[in-house]
Amino acid sequence: MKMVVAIIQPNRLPDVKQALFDADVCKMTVTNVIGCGQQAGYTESYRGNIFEVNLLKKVKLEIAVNEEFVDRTVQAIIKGARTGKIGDGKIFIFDLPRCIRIRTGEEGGCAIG
Amino acid sequence: MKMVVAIIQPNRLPDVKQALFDADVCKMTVTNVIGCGQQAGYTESYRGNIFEVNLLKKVKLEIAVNEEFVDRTVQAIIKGARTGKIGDGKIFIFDLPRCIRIRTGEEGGCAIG
Amino acid sequence: MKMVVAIIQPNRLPDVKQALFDADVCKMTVTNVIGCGQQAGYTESYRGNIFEVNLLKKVKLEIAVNEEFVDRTVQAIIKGARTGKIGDGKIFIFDLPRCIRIRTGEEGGCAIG
Amino acid sequence: MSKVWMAVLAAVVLTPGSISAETGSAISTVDTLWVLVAAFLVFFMNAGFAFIETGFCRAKNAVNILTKNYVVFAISALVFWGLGYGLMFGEQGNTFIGAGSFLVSENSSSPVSNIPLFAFFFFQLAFASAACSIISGAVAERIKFAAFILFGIVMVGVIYPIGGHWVWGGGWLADLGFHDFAGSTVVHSAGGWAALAGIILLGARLGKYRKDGSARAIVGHSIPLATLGGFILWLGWFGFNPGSELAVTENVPRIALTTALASCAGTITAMFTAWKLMGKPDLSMIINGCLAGLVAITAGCAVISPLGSVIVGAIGGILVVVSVIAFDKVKIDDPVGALSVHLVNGVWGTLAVGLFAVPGRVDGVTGLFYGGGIGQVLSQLAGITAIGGIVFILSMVFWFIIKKTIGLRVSREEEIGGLDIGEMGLEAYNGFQIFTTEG
Amino acid sequence: MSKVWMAVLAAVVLTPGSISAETGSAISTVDTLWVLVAAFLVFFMNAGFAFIETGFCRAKNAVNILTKNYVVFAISALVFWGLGYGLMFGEQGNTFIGAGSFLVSENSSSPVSNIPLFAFFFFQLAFASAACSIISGAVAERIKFAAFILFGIVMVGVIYPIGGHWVWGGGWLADLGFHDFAGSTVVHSAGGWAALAGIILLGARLGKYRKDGSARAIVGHSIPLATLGGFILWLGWFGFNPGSELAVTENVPRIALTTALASCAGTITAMFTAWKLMGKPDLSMIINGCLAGLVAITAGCAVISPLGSVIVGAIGGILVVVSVIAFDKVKIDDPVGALSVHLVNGVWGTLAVGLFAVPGRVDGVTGLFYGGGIGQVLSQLAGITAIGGIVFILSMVFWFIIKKTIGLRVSREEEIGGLDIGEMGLEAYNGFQIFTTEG
Amino acid sequence: MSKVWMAVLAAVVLTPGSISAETGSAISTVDTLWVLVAAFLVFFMNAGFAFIETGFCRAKNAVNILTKNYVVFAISALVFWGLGYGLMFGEQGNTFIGAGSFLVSENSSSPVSNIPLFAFFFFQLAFASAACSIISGAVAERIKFAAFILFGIVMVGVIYPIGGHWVWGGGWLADLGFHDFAGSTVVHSAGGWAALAGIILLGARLGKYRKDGSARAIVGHSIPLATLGGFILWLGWFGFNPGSELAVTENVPRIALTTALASCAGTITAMFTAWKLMGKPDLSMIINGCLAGLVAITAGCAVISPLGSVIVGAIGGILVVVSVIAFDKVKIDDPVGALSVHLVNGVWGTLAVGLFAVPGRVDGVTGLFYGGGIGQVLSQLAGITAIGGIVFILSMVFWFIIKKTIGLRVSREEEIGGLDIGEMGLEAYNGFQIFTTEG
Ligand SMILES: Nc1ncnc2c1ncn2[C@@H]1O[C@H](COP(=O)(O)OP(=O)(O)O)[C@@H](O)[C@H]1O
Ligand SMILES: Nc1ncnc2c1ncn2[C@@H]1O[C@H](COP(=O)(O)OP(=O)(O)O)[C@@H](O)[C@H]1O
Ligand SMILES: Nc1ncnc2c1ncn2[C@@H]1O[C@H](COP(=O)(O)OP(=O)(O)O)[C@@H](O)[C@H]1O
Repeated sequence: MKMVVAIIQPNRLPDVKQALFDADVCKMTVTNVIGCGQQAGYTESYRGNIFEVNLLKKVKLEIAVNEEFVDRTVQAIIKGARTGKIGDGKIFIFDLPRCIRIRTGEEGGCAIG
Repeated sequence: MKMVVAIIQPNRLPDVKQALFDADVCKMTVTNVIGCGQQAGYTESYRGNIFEVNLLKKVKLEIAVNEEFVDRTVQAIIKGARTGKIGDGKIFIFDLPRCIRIRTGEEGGCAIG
Repeated sequence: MKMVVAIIQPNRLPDVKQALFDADVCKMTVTNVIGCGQQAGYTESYRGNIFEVNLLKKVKLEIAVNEEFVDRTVQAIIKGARTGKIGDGKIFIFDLPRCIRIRTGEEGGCAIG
Repeated sequence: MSKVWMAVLAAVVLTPGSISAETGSAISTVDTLWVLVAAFLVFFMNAGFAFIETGFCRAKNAVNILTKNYVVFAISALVFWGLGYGLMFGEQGNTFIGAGSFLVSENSSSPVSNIPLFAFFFFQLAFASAACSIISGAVAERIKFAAFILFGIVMVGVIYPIGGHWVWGGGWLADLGFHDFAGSTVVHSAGGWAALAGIILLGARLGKYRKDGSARAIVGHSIPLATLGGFILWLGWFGFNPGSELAVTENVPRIALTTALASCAGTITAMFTAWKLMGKPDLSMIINGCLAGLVAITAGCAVISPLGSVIVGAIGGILVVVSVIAFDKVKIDDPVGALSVHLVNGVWGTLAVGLFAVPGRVDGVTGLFYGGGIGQVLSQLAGITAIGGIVFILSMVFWFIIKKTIGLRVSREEEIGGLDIGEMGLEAYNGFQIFTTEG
Repeated sequence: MSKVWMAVLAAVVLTPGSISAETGSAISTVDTLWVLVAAFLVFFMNAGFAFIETGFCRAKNAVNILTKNYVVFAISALVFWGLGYGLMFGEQGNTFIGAGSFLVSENSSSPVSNIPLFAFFFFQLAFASAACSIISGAVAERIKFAAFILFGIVMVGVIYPIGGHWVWGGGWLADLGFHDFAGSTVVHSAGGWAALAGIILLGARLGKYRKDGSARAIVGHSIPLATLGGFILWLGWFGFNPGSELAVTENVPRIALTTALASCAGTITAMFTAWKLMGKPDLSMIINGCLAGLVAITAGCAVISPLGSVIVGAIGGILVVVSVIAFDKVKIDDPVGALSVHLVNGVWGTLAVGLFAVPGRVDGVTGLFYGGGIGQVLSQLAGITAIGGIVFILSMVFWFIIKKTIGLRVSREEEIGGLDIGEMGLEAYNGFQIFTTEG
Repeated sequence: MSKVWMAVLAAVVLTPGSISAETGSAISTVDTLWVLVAAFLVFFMNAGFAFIETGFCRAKNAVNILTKNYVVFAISALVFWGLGYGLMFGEQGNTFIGAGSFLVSENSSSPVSNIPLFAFFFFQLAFASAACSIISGAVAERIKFAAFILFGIVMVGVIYPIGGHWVWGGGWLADLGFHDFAGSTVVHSAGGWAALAGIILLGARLGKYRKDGSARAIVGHSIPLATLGGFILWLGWFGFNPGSELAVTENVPRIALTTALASCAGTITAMFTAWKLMGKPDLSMIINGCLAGLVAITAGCAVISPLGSVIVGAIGGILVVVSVIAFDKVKIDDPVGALSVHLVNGVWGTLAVGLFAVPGRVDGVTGLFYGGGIGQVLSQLAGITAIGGIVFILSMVFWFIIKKTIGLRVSREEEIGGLDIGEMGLEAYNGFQIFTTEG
């Protein structure tokens, strides 16, 4: 099994979710993060001090899938998240040796879905 | 070493923490996440528009442990989190090759605890 | 490739970021977490009830790097985060088999930076 | 605005300051203006209740509490207009209940003649709704929206007016010499008794008390909102107490002063009591202490001296902290401290009249400490018991009926997930990340 | 309360309050005080508009909306002082527009003589700025800051005063017998028409309507803030309507009462309408319903009976919910419901005068249901159309000019990232974790 | 306030609404009502200070700041009642300090006779507490709770009354012809000087200034709360300035107008100054600009023309932005801009009287630009220096004593973790996820 982790633009989340559902990937965990990368930050001013914000709002998706789902998951994320602009984000894929469903105690591939 | 990651119902956190403490697992990192899975969402209405919320509030636990602690950690989480209802969540277990304690620079098993 | 994950004191973030920039590590994802470990909590009181808070505010950094960057990244984090006091936090290092840049579809080492 | 011209004419010809031209009776424009302004201040207390209650509860129930407080005035107004006012002040009543003057209109009866009926009615209306708002906080975070609304209708329509009639409507307690100037008993402890009955039938919030019986802290989600509520209530009280004079007399500034001093003393003593007992100056207790001082001086604000008001308020501030802790001991779960503020201090303030009333202010009302003997203390006790009794019993009955019919309490799932999702279908802080890990 | 009687005596015997010593003319101190206090209440409505609008919009645009509402009074005051007042009340004007009395000073003209000019001016000033605030909410979350400021200047300086002159400045509509006591049309629907023009030229917020045309919910970020705004507006209305009497007369308490009853009825009917149509009692609709009732009674508060005001308000509460849904159907994107509250109910309330006006209150104004025939209905329709027409047309013109010059709408990126970053360079909730995943 | 006497005369001659029945003296019910209502508005300014300060500070210190602001009125009231009023207005004093009338009661002395003593006292009380609130914001986010409380007691009990006595208590500055109608110097710059002394001894917040000396932005956590504070203060000022007339005279509407125009001008100029200097219209500066205009017109609101007030306010709006930046340059860390608003503009406004005072309003007070010569300017300078000097010196002394005894500043750990945890043991936003990554 693999854990697919994606960092995307917050406003792309609805499209990415849609794309994933279309690919029958319906289970995911979403986290609110901030990040910095190539994308330039912006400046704000407060009480006479101008300052730069370079940690930008992003959304992190974690999706545990069985091997055969990895590619369609990645494709779906790219489909929903890509705008071609810097800041679109990254996808990281980790090995996931074990997965357990708390409710039933099931283990492995069947627990993922 | 292993990294045990669990997604649970927010209101189970106190019980899970207790169960972990009882199993001498006292170190953990907790994150506020939202997720969707089998559990059904709910509908809200605002200014004439009814809408469905399917990303539900969840809590994510990350616990780095030495091999011999993995099982009791998993048992403790299940003990505290299981209600038998859909939405109880999942446990994901990753390999953790390296762990360093920032304060001392210690590495490996001893740094975990 | 490796994923370097660090849990640090929130108020160390500016220094850690600086140290990372100095080490040419400019891309990272930051998450707001709470954690418990050796560090003692504190007590609060509300309407006659005194209670203990033992999940403390922490910041989690996730930095995906190529092998040759791992050590300098770890050093930079320690440089910025260490105060010598309990609560300085931990660094966890995971294997990262795949990394994809959403914008371009690039894979692997070149996608990381 | 052609009326303006008439008014101007009146202003020139008929010695402004009396509208006799229009009424024939001796209406005072100054008194009319004051009573209206005071009524507006009391009306605004609805916002005060809304925010103190919301701030002291959890984010997941915020919309529910706000909604209760927003509609409570609307419902109170219509019910009090149609029914309550008549039962409280209706001319065809007896010493136990009023009658007539329902659906208040030009030709309804009014006990005062220095201001127009509608000014008097509007002021009374604002009071009636306050009694309801008191309840809202005490039963928060677990009561069904509809159940609260139903009880509110009964409270403003029947329960509150009965007690009110006994004291302010020319009923038997007034004849008995019971003195409650602005409503420590009529409004505040009445609200408190009704709330207590509700809490008893509702039970505590999930997770409030541990198996071992000890209380857990369920921390409010926005201390700034609660503080805003506290400030607004504090402001509103300057309409509530001085406005109850229903005229601009030399008493009014004195009442404003005693009201201020009592609230300040309560604020300070609550701060130190909390500091002493829990190690920190808990702002939630400080705000309660301020309100405790206000409730405590409400009955006696016109008959107690500045120095006396400081003492009365100071005791109120201590009482509120101690009783919050005491109620937790007996597992009476009151999320906002409404019982400690309104019930406990309503009783204390009413009693204080019997102790601290300065002679000569109100005929026949003199406190024990001013040589008035035990007499006034006894009539105060009579009023406290009589109104406490009738309100508590009637409330129990109505709460019980509601419980047996539509039910009082939301489901366990709803309570855990929050009443905002279950009851209101709308969350308070869209986009904000909020942890809700309790019970 | 025995003191009361004494005060009444005083009121009769001695002739309270006139500053003739200083002025020679018959200025009433009581009326002056009231008009000022009422003006302060109306001024405070700026805060009400600020928070209801901010609460109903997203966190990423909060600073932008707050700024618009904070500066709107400042700009209105200066522009109305320099230009608007003269066009509205200037003595050298004709029946279509006033002139003179620009840069208001001691020797400017005033239509009333029972209060000093500056008191009258200050009250009018507060009204003028309200008309502007109405617009702010309707065009929120996508309009350029500078574009709104520019339009605001034109609104207060020219558009609002024209309509105002026709009705309150002695213009042709007044002669026609059109009755709008406190501004359902002059202030509220005027603001609404100007807002409608703006929305049409601006278009809807990104993501508000799906490809299939259905509306998406864009949930406000702070229902507590919005509720605070609702309470403050409610309070302010007790200055807005009763204050428009510009004197303390027997009408004032009646107006306060009709205002209260209408708002309460609107609150309740909106709650049930929303409950019925969407399954839950949506607080955002309840607040709108309260304001709808207030707007609806604004024109007739002095001529409609308590019972009548309940009916007028009740209908307003239903209208507001239905029209919010209707506007979404035709893709008129109004984030806060300003059109449904101020435009729709401004029209309804003005019309209601023709139906519910009680005879004898204002000369010649009698409603259809009181045997006044269709006459008053027709003059009300005339006023609604005339002012609606002129305001809508002028607004369209000015909005269009702004669009063609500096532009009306922020860039797509700015709208997605939030106007606070793009336009204001400051975010509202530093440190808070906020999800902003919508379009 | 010489107008007061005229009004009193009028009151005697024409017996406006007097309660002589009760008092024998010529108390005016209208004046009494007005002074009380104004006092309530000024009292509510406490909430304004609370929220502007809280909003401009970080979430981790919110409860601490709210608590300071909530108890500040309570403490001020008791201390001013017991001690301060006597030192300021006590009849047995000399030209430098008052004496007598401690623990204010029926038979304390009052400088005015058109309103009851308690009305006058209550109004003064509200003023006294304002002087304290000003300090709270300037020393926020690092001062020990107890240290602030202690200083507050001294400020209201001793320091403020001395300056107050010199100007309003019949002291030497009054004789000198120094004119400060509502307290630009007596209240605002006095508070500012005391705050400055505190800041100097406290030092800047951790991380506010970089090693290279440049200032870092420490962004407030809730701009909506700060805006609420701004609106409430704005409203309160209509009690603060017009109320200082202590009677309802023709001046009152004029004062309300000059107050409004100055605040509006300050709002606009601050907006453009910030826009120009920092590229965006910073709302935090806009709010400061509004308050700057208000402080600036406070001294001269009764003697400056509408046009003059626009100029005075406009300059105030520029001054505030420039001085906020200047204070940062010299490392004076004032989290909310209290010094720029109250100290700088308090001085400017007092000076402005010497320049813009219209002849004939107050005997002997004529501005330079109206042919009054340099005379008034000099007496204004005298007052500014005298009160600035005494307040600054006394404050330094008391702050120093506190520093050497219980200490002024919290520990480094406490400051980093937040004063809410360390000092108050309660966090402001339970459940909300808040990042606190700054120093
Ligand atoms: N090496 C990395 N480690 C951790 N997070 C990263 C890394 N690279 C990118 N990210 C995350 O992805 C987001 C977008 O990356 P960025 O480089 O700005 O866009 P792009 O990948 O299109 O160049 C960043 O804000 C950061 O949160
Ligand atoms: N495959 C997955 N990848 C990532 N997160 C998951 C996955 N499956 C479940 N989760 C997380 O666990 C939560 C509960 O899962 P759910 O399927 O609803 O309950 P259950 O596992 O009891 O059927 C989800 O809300 C989601 O956050
Ligand atoms: N075994 C672990 N698993 C997950 N998180 C941990 C673990 N150990 C420490 N942490 C995180 O690191 C933070 C600091 O750890 P702590 O033990 O308090 O400091 P130190 O490592 O200096 O002793 C904790 O609050 C927790 O968030």
